[in-house]
Amino acid sequence: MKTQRASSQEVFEDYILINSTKSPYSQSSANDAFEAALGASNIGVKVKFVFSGLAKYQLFTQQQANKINRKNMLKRLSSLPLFEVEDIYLLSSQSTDESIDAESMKITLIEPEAFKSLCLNASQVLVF
Amino acid sequence: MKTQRASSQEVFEDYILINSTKSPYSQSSANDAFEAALGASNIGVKVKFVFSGLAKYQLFTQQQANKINRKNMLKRLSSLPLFEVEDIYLLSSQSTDESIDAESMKITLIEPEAFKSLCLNASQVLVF
Amino acid sequence: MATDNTAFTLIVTKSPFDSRNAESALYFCKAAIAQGFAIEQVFFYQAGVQNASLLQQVNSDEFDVYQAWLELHEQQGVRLNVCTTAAGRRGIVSEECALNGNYNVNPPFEQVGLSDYFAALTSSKGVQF
Amino acid sequence: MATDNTAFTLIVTKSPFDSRNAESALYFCKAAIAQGFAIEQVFFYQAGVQNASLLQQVNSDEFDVYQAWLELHEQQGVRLNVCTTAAGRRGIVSEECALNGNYNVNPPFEQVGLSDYFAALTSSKGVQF
Amino acid sequence: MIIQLFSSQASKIDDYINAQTIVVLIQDGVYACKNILNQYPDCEIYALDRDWHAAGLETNIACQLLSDQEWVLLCSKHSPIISLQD
Amino acid sequence: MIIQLFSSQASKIDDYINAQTIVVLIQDGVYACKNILNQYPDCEIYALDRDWHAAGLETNIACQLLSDQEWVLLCSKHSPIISLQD
Repeated sequence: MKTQRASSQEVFEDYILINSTKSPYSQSSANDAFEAALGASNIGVKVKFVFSGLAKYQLFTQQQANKINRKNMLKRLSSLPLFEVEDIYLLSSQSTDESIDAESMKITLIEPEAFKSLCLNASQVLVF
Repeated sequence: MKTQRASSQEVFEDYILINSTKSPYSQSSANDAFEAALGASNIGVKVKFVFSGLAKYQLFTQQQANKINRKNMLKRLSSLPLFEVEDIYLLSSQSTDESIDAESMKITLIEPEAFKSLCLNASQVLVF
Repeated sequence: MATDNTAFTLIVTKSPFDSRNAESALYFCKAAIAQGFAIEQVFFYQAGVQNASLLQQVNSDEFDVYQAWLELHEQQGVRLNVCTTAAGRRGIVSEECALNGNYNVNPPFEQVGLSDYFAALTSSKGVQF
Repeated sequence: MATDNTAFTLIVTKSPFDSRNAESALYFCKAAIAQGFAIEQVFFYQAGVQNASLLQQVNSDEFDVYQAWLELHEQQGVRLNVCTTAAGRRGIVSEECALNGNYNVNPPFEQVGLSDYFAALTSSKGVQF
Repeated sequence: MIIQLFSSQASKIDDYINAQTIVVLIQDGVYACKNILNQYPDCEIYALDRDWHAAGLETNIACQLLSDQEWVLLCSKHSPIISLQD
Repeated sequence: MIIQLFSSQASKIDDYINAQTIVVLIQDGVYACKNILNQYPDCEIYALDRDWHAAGLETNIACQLLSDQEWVLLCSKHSPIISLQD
């Protein structure tokens, strides 16, 4: 049984799921999730990156981080594909938001059930 | 108008309200609220102490803090009257709990509206 | 300009990086002073004591909270008080309290007791951060 | 006793006192080792880097998290790795990285990069605290 | 009385708010704005201009924005000030 | 898959839980027990013995308590392990 489960998992690519759940600036979590993704990708680990909960606010196009002496989080995030983090998802919720430009960020909207599968099939899940 | 408000407040005793809102052990907040009450009372400031939200769990009589290498929070709290913190309240919620022995701790159950008045009439409110 | 003589006492309970509370408190202080209000003291409690660590190393292009507290003190004389008990537990230690030569708190941050904070509240208005 | 050769890598993301995560992680380590599982490393990230501060002063009747980490290392050889970037920002600095003589991290806590943690995950199971 | 809400959870204010309460949204509090306006349409609700714009929220909303100086002035006029955080 | 819940907010697990998920309640997670049992009656739910007793909760509840060793053993057998915190 155990072997079977292991071998059936081999058809999936091995990946780490990094789940960002906090808003862009009130804590360091958004930044820490971002840096974790770079750190993993840096040594060749496949990363899937999912925004959920308050993390959707990291993607708001109108954010003006300079008002609070920070670097724009969305700009930092948009460098993820340069570091070979290319599977980027936003957990879709009831409230679709016009303030997010998912297309230009190449972010895939993901349904709740698909997100659960993504978690289940990850070799590791980190939540920040 | 301003003078009138000030003088009408004088009929109330001047007090600081310390509102404990966290569970006994998962963070230092329960302890920090307790120590703040002692610190204020120590210099003769009148303190009213209110448990709300998860802080009700600080009052559970069956807690076994030794299981996690801590000192029993309820025992520490029961020393409040010795430090002249005598007005101790528990914000009553829908779920009345048999795990709390309000009587032996001399804790007054307070209704939501009365709690709001207690906040409004405090000279300072600290939330931990 | 201030139309009354309100003075404020601030209590900061969160650490930098793990919150923006120190920054909000700094904005409050500057705007208060600009309008003629006094800041009686800033008191650091709970994880807020981390603000006092001189070991914080910030990138040159990032906002330096520690430096901003120092400037607030130097330019406006605002007292920066750290709760000794809360600080010691969290590894925030002045030269006087150092056990092995190492320390991470220098003046103008001063280690005081909670009573110092509550004494300040009797003559000023408290704002929690 | 362990029926397989699972090894665990722990990541601790909260500071002592402001959470009990370090303590939960320590219980996990002890129970794992008692059953023959290996702990590949404990990695301290975010506010978890505060665990590495040698300046923490705990009352003699309180649980000493710092001491417990040292014992885990001495008795079981568990590696204690601190994310350098997360640490520097928060004033957690080893002698090598000290700018002004003061520091608060000693061995066995070692400052490493995030890559060190992710490399460990390729051969062990991650548990976040 | 002023409630300073630092959290995105609007429900945090329920235990404290009364008809005369002024609410000031700070940091993540700005994300609670819509919910609070819906639930407490009669309350005086402000958000810090700085935090509102940092978040990149719409400006066509029935919540007045405060400069730092306006915020301090408001705090000087009302008492007590209650800060609610996560 | 295992969810380790460190928070008293039961709703934190909603985004992650599926029919095969095992839930382990840690620290403040023990306070979420009743709500989770009500909402997910078919899930396998455990609480850390140590944290449960520290909290002083009733023991006559449909949630199995784990010793530290049982907890580790459970973690060795299931993957991935997701920790949800405040």
